[in-house]
Amino acid sequence: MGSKTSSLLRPDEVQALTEKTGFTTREIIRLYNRFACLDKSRSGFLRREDLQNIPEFSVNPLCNRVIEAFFWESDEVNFTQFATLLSTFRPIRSRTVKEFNNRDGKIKFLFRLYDVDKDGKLSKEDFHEVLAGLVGTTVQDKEMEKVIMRAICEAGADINDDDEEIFVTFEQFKKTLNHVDVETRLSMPF
Amino acid sequence: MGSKTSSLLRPDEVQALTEKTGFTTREIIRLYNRFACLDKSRSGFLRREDLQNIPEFSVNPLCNRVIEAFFWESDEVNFTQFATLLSTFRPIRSRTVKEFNNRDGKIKFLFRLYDVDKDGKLSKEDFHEVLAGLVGTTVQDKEMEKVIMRAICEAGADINDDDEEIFVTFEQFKKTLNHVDVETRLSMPF
Amino acid sequence: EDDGHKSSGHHGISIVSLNIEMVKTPLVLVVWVLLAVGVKVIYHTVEKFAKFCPESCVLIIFGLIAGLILKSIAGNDNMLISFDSNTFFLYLLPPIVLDAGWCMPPRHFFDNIGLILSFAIFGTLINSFGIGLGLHYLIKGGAIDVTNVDHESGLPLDHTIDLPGCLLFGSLIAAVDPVAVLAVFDSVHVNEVLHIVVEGESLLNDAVSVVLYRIMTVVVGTEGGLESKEYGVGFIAFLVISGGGTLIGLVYAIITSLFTRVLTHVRVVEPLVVFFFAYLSYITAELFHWSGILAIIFCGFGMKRYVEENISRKSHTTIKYFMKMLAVISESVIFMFLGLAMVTAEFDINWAFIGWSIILCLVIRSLVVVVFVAISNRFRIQKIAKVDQFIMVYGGLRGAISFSLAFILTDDLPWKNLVITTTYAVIIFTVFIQGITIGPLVKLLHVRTHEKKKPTLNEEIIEHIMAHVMWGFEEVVGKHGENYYRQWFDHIDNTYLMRWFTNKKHD
Amino acid sequence: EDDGHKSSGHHGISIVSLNIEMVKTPLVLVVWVLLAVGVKVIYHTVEKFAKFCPESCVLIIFGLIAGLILKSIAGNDNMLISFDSNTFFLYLLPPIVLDAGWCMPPRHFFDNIGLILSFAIFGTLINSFGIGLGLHYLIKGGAIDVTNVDHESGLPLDHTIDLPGCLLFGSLIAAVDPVAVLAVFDSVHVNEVLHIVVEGESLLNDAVSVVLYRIMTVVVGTEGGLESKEYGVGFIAFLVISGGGTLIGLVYAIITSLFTRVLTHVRVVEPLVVFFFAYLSYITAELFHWSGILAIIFCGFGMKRYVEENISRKSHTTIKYFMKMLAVISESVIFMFLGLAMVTAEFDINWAFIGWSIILCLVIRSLVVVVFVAISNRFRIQKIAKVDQFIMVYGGLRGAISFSLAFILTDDLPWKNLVITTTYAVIIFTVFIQGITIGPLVKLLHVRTHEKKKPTLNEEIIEHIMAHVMWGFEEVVGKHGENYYRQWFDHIDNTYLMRWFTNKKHD
Repeated sequence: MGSKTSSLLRPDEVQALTEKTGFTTREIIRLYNRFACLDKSRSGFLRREDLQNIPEFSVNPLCNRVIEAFFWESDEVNFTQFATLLSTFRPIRSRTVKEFNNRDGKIKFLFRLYDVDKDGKLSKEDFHEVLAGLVGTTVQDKEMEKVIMRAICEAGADINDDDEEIFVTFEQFKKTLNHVDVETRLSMPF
Repeated sequence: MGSKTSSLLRPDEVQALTEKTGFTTREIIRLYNRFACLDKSRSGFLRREDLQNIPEFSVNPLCNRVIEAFFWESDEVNFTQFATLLSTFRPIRSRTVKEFNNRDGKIKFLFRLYDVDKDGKLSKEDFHEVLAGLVGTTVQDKEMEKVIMRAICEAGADINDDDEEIFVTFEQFKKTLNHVDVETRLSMPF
Repeated sequence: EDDGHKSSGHHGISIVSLNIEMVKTPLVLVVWVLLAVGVKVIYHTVEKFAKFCPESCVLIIFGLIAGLILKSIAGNDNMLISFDSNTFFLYLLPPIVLDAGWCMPPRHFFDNIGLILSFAIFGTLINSFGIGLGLHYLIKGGAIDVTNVDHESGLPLDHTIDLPGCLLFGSLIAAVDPVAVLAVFDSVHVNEVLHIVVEGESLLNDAVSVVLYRIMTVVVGTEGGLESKEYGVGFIAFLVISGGGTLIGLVYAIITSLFTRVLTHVRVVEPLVVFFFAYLSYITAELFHWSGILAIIFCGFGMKRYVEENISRKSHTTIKYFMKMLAVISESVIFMFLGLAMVTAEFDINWAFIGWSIILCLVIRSLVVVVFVAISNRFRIQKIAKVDQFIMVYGGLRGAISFSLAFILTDDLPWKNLVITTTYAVIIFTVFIQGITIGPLVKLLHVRTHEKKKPTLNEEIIEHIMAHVMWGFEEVVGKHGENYYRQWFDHIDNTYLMRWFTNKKHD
Repeated sequence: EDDGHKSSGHHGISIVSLNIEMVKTPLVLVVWVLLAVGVKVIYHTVEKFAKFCPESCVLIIFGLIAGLILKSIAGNDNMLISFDSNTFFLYLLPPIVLDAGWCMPPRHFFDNIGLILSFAIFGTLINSFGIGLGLHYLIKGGAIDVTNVDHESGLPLDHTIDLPGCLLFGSLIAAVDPVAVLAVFDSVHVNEVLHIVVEGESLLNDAVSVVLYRIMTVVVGTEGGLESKEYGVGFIAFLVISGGGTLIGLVYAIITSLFTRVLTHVRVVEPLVVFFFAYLSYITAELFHWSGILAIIFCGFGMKRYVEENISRKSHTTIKYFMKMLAVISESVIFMFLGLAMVTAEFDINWAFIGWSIILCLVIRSLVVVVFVAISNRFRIQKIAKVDQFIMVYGGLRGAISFSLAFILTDDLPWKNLVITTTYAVIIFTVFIQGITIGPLVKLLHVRTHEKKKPTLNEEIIEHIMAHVMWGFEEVVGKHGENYYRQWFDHIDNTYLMRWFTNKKHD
């Protein structure tokens, strides 16, 4: 569909999206209405400002990472991109497994969420960025540093002498999730 | 008195000893009888073998260190040396303070007891020698090593990179005894 | 005051004499408890036992044997072998329920609260009426012969069990027993959802079963049955009993939190404050005839988070271990007394009645589970599997609460012994047959089990992140799912409740 | 069974009704204990209090106020305000004594055992007879006027307190009270010797005071006094009561050690086993009229070392903290009840009798302390100083045991109220005047105090080395001192007892 999207969804577009994402037609229409509602400027694209206006985001410490997730590829997202990202969170059913809608897809999403600087590995800074929002201002920097180092070591990062060069790779990250029920926890009803 | 001692104690010898050690005449005579009783060879000197025959020493893990204490200066002790060492353990009374019969004297004795190789400082080997007897064979070498290292560090030894060179000086040793009631514990009735 | 301590005087100075009157009460108590502990120890030490038979069965059998021995020595009137339902409700039940409430994981509880409440409320109702009506129609249809025969003359008596009697029996046998369920489910490590649903049901059905039981005792007592108005009263009674109990529990939870907040100078009494306020919630609720079980569950459940922040680490260990210990001991003593009480009970065995009761218990519970789980599964991301449903049915054990309720029926009911006997039979069947086979069945059916292990640091972090992120996406999509409510609760909890009820921020 | 749980039926379905009969006992208990805890918390939170007045005084005053309020509301017959000496001896005293025994440092106890036993046995005897005879001769000499006047007619009654009465009073007032002593000495941190001597005396004088009290009740009951044969019986009774109690304690200590040795599979019940076996030792001893206090002290004291090796670290923490907590709570409740009981007591105040009693208590105790310590000092390396002796005299507090003994005297004794009143007065005097001033006096007189701190590793090592070395030198010199016996005991303990009673070597 490229970069041009009409303000109304055509049936063939719906069909294509259903195939790509695994959403049902009804879910696609529901999502499209929500997309249109968020798209204040009616341009067919969402920008960061559009999402920042969602009221409950004020108390969600990770709202920035959630918003960024939409703009990993470009600074504007059209409905296809919007729906594709969200399809990551469809509950996993054996009959409708799709590209992102599996354990690996969900883990990959989580990894990218951690990977603030998008360099394909999780450095201390990445951890810090994600955790800082989570714990708020009550924890001191020094303790924070300790927690991060413990988390990184636990994940099995190679410890060099140089403190700055420590990072967690995707494979290591995946391993730490071995006992986490990512399938259920990263699923929601649409 | 020198190196020659008659088998019976002369009044002037008793007098001299009383002055030197602070023992009463009765105590000196009691000690002398004991000395004569231990001195199986009737030579006027005690040797290591004489002391090793004391029956209860078989269950005392530190009997060797106790015996050695008598032979720090020479391989034979006469009665004067015998009484002088024992005077360290007289209860401390203000009116009869003598050379060894004070807190410092008692601590110095303890230090020499630790100092197996007599080099004036307590090395790991010294600690090992003393502790090995105390704990018996139930504790493994590795744990023992740990306990010794903890004890030495606690005493405030200077930690170098070289593990072998760690030792505790007399001053440091004295400091660890600051809260120990050495006066009472290292005293006994004569 | 003559039997008082040390005043054996007035008869010369006695050197050897017994003082049995004074020390009897604590002596009996201590000896029974130590006997239960002894049985426990032997059970766990001899490995063969543990494979065959759950502990509860062994304790019941031991109680039975001890009872028989005591009876042969001291006769029937011996106070040592009487079952006292006051002791049961006032002293043995509270520690078990408190421990269950204290240890209940809030996450899983709130995630499954819908299913838990439907089982506890509607499930218990349906079971109760289903069993009662089923037995009544089976009697009417002739499948069960309940003609009561006088043992001496051999003539039939005029009173047999009628419809209210059947319903009363249904009301007391319907409720799944928390003590029995906790005893069994703590040893088979099924997955959290299954565990919390069965455990939660067994804990929260108290209010329903109390109300049903009370209504039925009224119906049985008054000739002619209930007026329709009474059903309304019954419904209000349910609301008051459950709401009142829960409210008292939460109020005491708040009081305890606030009290422990100021306890910093007298750390030594912290465990006592927690135990006694929790217990006070139970007896306060019972004082008003409200549900003490709900009160103490919600007291323990509600205060845990805040109390833990306020008290010292040592007190925390003490509370945790002592609470678990009290619960374990009470449980053992209850099962032992169940066996013991068998000795004194007068049995009126009617095999048809017993058999049909057990069948109805299983069949109606199966129906309820299948229907309710099917409805719940429509809203669930992680569906409840068929084998899990089977274990839910199978884990519906009956226990000492049913027995106590049967036991305190008035003696003038001609079918009292029939009810007691059948209740006993159902309990024995569920505890022995179901209790013994549930472990092997869980393995055989490959029920998803759950090993308890401490989450790693990364797992903990990721759990938090996933919760927040999903909340965020729910916002984007415009749907309020469970993440939404959970996060709002966490937010309120962290912003207000933690500040009011704990002293952590003031450091 | 009509007042049983949930059976409020037969009168319609009640929504609001009270169930006070059933929950009364636990409710009263829980409320009183929480009140005592509340007073404790306020006491420790308000710093001004703690400076002026020991906790025991505050609790007595609170009990008195609460009693007065309850009396004005509910009258004299209210069960809430009656002092029950059975409760005191059966439930409140054992936890305190167990904690004292469990925490008693064996080193210091055995080092000072001679002095402790002389105080506990001969000191108590001398005090008892001294006070009794002293009062008798003071009455005879006219210093005290004990003519009992009938309150209505104003005429003198024929029965005044006679010699046996005086001796009975002496026997119950002579013994130093462990509860009061522990309460005071735990807050003033005097040196270990002073602490263990006063505490040990207060704990071990039980057997003597029981025997004396019993003999005196017999003398009072029989006209004409004792035959000389009875004194022999009294002596044997003392041996049986103290020996039997100690033996039972040690036997239970061994049983508990062996039991915890095999508990490895049921760790959760460890604390209970320890508490219940200790308590069982108390009630078993009381069953035979032997000294329960000695039994539970030696049970706790004897088992501690071996039980600690057998149980898990968490159980150990739980036991330690729960035991301390029970002791603290019992202590608070006892003092509160002392104040409470004041409301219902009938007083017969005789100021001369009270004054002379207090004076005799102090004077005779002073003499005993000075003489005994002088003898003991001849054998001591570290002498007991004059100020320490003063604190030994001054710390001889009387308490709830004396009161309970006075309380259970038979009502037909005409001077019962005189004895109760005077006992009260002596307790109040010692607890308030001596208890309040002892802290400041300890500071003022520069009594050697003791800060509790964990010894460092080196200190621990050196303690061991010094003990072994001094033992060695004692051998060389040919004298068997305390090091000799201590090392032999350690040797036997390590070689045999530890192997029999613990599972440590089998790992």
